[in-house]
Amino acid sequence: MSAEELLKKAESLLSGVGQGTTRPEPNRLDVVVPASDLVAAATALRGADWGYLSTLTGVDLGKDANEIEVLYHVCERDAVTTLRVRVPRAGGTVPSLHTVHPNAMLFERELIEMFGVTVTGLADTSHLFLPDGWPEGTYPLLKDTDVRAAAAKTTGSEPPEMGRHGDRFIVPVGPQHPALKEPGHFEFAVDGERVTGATVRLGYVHRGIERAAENQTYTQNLYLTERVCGICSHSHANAYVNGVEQLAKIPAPPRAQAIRQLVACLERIHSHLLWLGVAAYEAGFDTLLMYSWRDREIVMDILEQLTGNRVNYSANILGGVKYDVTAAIAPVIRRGLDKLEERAKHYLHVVTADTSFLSRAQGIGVTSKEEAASLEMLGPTLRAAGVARDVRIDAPYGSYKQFPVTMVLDSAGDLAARFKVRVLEMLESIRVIRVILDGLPEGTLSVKFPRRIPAGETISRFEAPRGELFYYLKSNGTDKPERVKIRTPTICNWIYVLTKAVGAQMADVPPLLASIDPCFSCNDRMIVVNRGGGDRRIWTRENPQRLAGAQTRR
Amino acid sequence: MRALINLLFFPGGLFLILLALAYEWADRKLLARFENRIGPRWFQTVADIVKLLVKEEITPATSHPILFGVLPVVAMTGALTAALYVPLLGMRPALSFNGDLIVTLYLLSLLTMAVGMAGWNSTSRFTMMGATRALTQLFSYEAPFMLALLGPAVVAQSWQINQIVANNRGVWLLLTQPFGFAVALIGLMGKLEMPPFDAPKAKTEIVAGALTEYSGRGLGLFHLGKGIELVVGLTLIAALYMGGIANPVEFFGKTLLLLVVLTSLHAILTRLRIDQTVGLWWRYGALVVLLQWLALIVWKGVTA
Amino acid sequence: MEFVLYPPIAFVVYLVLVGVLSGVGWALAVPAHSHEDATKVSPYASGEAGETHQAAPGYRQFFVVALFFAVLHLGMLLIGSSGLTLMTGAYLIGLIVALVALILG
Amino acid sequence: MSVQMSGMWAEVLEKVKTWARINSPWILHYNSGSCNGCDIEIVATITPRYDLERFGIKLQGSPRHADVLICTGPVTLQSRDRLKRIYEQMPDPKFVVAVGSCATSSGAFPGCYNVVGHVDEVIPVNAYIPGCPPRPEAIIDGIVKLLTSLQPPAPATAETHDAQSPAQAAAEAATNEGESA
Repeated sequence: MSAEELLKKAESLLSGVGQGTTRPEPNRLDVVVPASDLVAAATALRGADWGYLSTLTGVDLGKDANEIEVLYHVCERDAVTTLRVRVPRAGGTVPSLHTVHPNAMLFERELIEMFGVTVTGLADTSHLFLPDGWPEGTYPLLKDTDVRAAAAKTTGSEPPEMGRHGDRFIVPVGPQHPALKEPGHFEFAVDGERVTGATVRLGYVHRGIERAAENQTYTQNLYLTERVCGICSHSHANAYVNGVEQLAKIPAPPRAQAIRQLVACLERIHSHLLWLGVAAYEAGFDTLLMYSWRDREIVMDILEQLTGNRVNYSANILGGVKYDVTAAIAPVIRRGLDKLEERAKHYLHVVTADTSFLSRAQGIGVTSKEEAASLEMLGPTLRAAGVARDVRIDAPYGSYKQFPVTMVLDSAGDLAARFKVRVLEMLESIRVIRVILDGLPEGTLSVKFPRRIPAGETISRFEAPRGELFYYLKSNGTDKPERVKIRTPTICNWIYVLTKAVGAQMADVPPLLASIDPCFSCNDRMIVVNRGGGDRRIWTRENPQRLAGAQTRR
Repeated sequence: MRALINLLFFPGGLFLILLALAYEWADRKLLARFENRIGPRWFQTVADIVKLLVKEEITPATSHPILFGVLPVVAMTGALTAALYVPLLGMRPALSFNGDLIVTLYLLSLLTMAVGMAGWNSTSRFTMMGATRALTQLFSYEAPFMLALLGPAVVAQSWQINQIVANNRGVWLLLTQPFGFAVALIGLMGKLEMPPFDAPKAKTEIVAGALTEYSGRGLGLFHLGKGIELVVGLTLIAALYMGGIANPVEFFGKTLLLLVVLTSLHAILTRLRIDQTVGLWWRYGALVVLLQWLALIVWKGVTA
Repeated sequence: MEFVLYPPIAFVVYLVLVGVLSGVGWALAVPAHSHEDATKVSPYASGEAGETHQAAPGYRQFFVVALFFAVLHLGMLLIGSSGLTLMTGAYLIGLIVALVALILG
Repeated sequence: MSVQMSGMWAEVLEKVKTWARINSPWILHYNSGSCNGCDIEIVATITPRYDLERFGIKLQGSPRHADVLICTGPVTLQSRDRLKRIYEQMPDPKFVVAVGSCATSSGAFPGCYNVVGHVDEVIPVNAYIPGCPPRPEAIIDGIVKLLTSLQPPAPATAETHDAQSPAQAAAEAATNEGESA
């Protein structure tokens, strides 16, 4: 089914509900929907199994229009349907969609605290991003809010009084913990060794990048988006650059696109090797951490020779690439790749055959295909459960049409399968890099790029090592973007991890947390999933909703 | 006067602390080499202990101050006393009497008890879980470990270490009772909480287990106690199972060989969950040792 | 002076010695002025404010293991003391059967 | 109450204390809002190629066990109090190293509202390591510089002490001190 047919199908599904449909781009369909019909529209799409809710973007249309536009992006392979709902700036209300899409709960919480739109039917509306002491009633992403004053007024951020857990035995895995490279606060209610309740409070790494991006020029934003996350910095920069080039309708030259894909594959290798070590360390297998990080130095050396820096290698500029793959570097890369391939094969053997490792990885956090699809997870965790969803193959951008990537799938859906999928993806990336090096197109490295970008809006989807990265960019003709929305892959996997943590052994929770390769600095969300009863229920789609609905207010 | 010297310097206090630090350094260096790292310098463990001794000790508000201070002292004392009755480096133990094998083992368990008590003493959730896990693991490996060590004792019809060693001179009980040796070795790993049995102090789950709240002196004394326990355990197994005491150098070589086996197991295995370790002891540890005893009796019956 | 090496007395002597070592550490250490600093002595809960009231993790698994320990420990002491006679053989088989029952139970 | 002893004796003990603190600094890592570029470089310093254990540096989990706090990130508002609490809970002679240009001067996020800026606004910092992210060699160099700054300024450094092997001297001092106290 090509994008055209998919959009036609979506249009027919939404014919009864929408007030007007437009086609701003070949693969996008916009449908204006009144707030009252939103749930009906979403159920119509979800009923026909048309795609998953990728994210929800709020856009402040400014003081004169006195309106906020809320966009619900539903993606199916390479087609994107956006449901546009306009609500008045003060006191706008939108119905909650978390009964249809479980992840909507998080996106709506972000909408509430950033724009002040009230969402009816959502149980827990406490802060997702902002610190505990943030002054009430100030919404950072509204254009006229004085965020500096609000930040200054933020008092000490202490959770409410002690003993809020009663006599339940709560193990805090707080911002400073050997299991977490980055700050996040988890609380596991534990009975003996079994976890009966799990809550997560993130927001420790929220820096307010989306607001800062609105008053910096496009080139300055490039360096800001690279530092959203240190491990997948190239993915963020690449997604941002793809979006801006789509807005300006100036594609980068083919050689630049190929080099970008090459650096993206190198980043995938270094990110997966890093994850392999950290996940094994969480399960207590320190030797694998030492070995995989020793071999990761090979990729870091290649990246350093190619782009000059080990981490945050900023290979992209608007309209092209900074560095060239010269005849001198290519053989160095090939030699490094041969060594890496041999090591990756060894790790594949370790991950699939080492008995002591498998005793801690097999059968942990098993996810069925339907469960993964219904929870709308993303990335290798999803592919390990058998759902074939990968933006590089579904909606190829840049040079992925020229150098296609084959998808790696597994059906077991447990921890061991995720290890296997990521190591196989490493081998796949090595193969793609060799193909790129052989067929590197000639041509210039970059194109002249105007300072001012014509008004418009676009969506740029990119497959980061952790899953689909979603950028929504809106320009207003000046050299500063009107709105930059970043939705990172880890947020869609949080509900899954917490529902799987409830009922697992305490010792299995850190490897489970590591199995989705969380990148807190990417997303910073809070979810409360608390199932006191701890009874084993047969898993169906409405479980996450009932589960998500039964949170306790903190 | 000789007894005082025994107690204070030679096989007792100072010599034993240095020996424990040497063994601990060997263990850390070996593990680092397995992970192809360079590993710590030779005086590293001494520097660690001295630094811990001179560091400020914080007594957490929610724990009983006296108990908080006394427990590390009791733990190290248990380990030190246990070392008196064990032939360190193949030399004659300070004192030997009938039944000193059992006394040594109980004194070593005293150390784990002290760690457990220390865990329950403060309200931090990590120490509570660490203490529960430590004691669960203690109860699960203690009995099979003792059974395994009693194997050679029964063959030599006595419970006195140097008599057992004398009777079994020459014959390597490792060959005649392989299962007993294996269970004893794995039991020693369980006692020392070396990975894969380090669930009680699992770094990524409960930070440092029962010792999370300890800083400075308390931590140093617990650390030393663990080191001495390593020395005593290695010496015991080497004496009973590997053909007794010939001369100090050869005996030291045997204990180092055992240490290499322990550290290599440490490097290649993943940490087991606490229910897996207990399961391991229930299903395999205890039964294997009992079956081996049965074989001993049948073999004794046949030859006698 | 032989009696000094007997276990209980040696234990007490060492208790005093290690106490002195701990005292030395206390004397040499940085003077602890931690009493007047509330957060310094507050329990560590990986960054968050620690709990101040006692709560116990479930001990169910712990009791089962303790039962197993008692059964086996008693058996071990009995076998250890009696020589390798047929009588102990019979006792051993009984113990093994009990153990298997416990495991399957 | 520190024990008053004759001059020479106190000086030897002081040297032993500094020698021990320099040779076994245990570090605690806290990420107060960094993009985790610096954090993966800190973890990289522990892996085989850079291996901090050669200097006796061990990554510890609990602040109670740590001497040096390595802090990365521009201290977001939410993690400001947690950082202060972690710093307070560390036992004395403690030091702080701010790693990365975010920790030293709010790096790439000056315009962001939810960011305090640099670490020394929250806790006193002893050493700064600039870089976005600093290379593992730079982090090691920063820690080594911090350690050498602990050395007493007097020219008679620990070498004179090494003639008598430190292991013997240290243990001797500790036990003899027990005797004479």
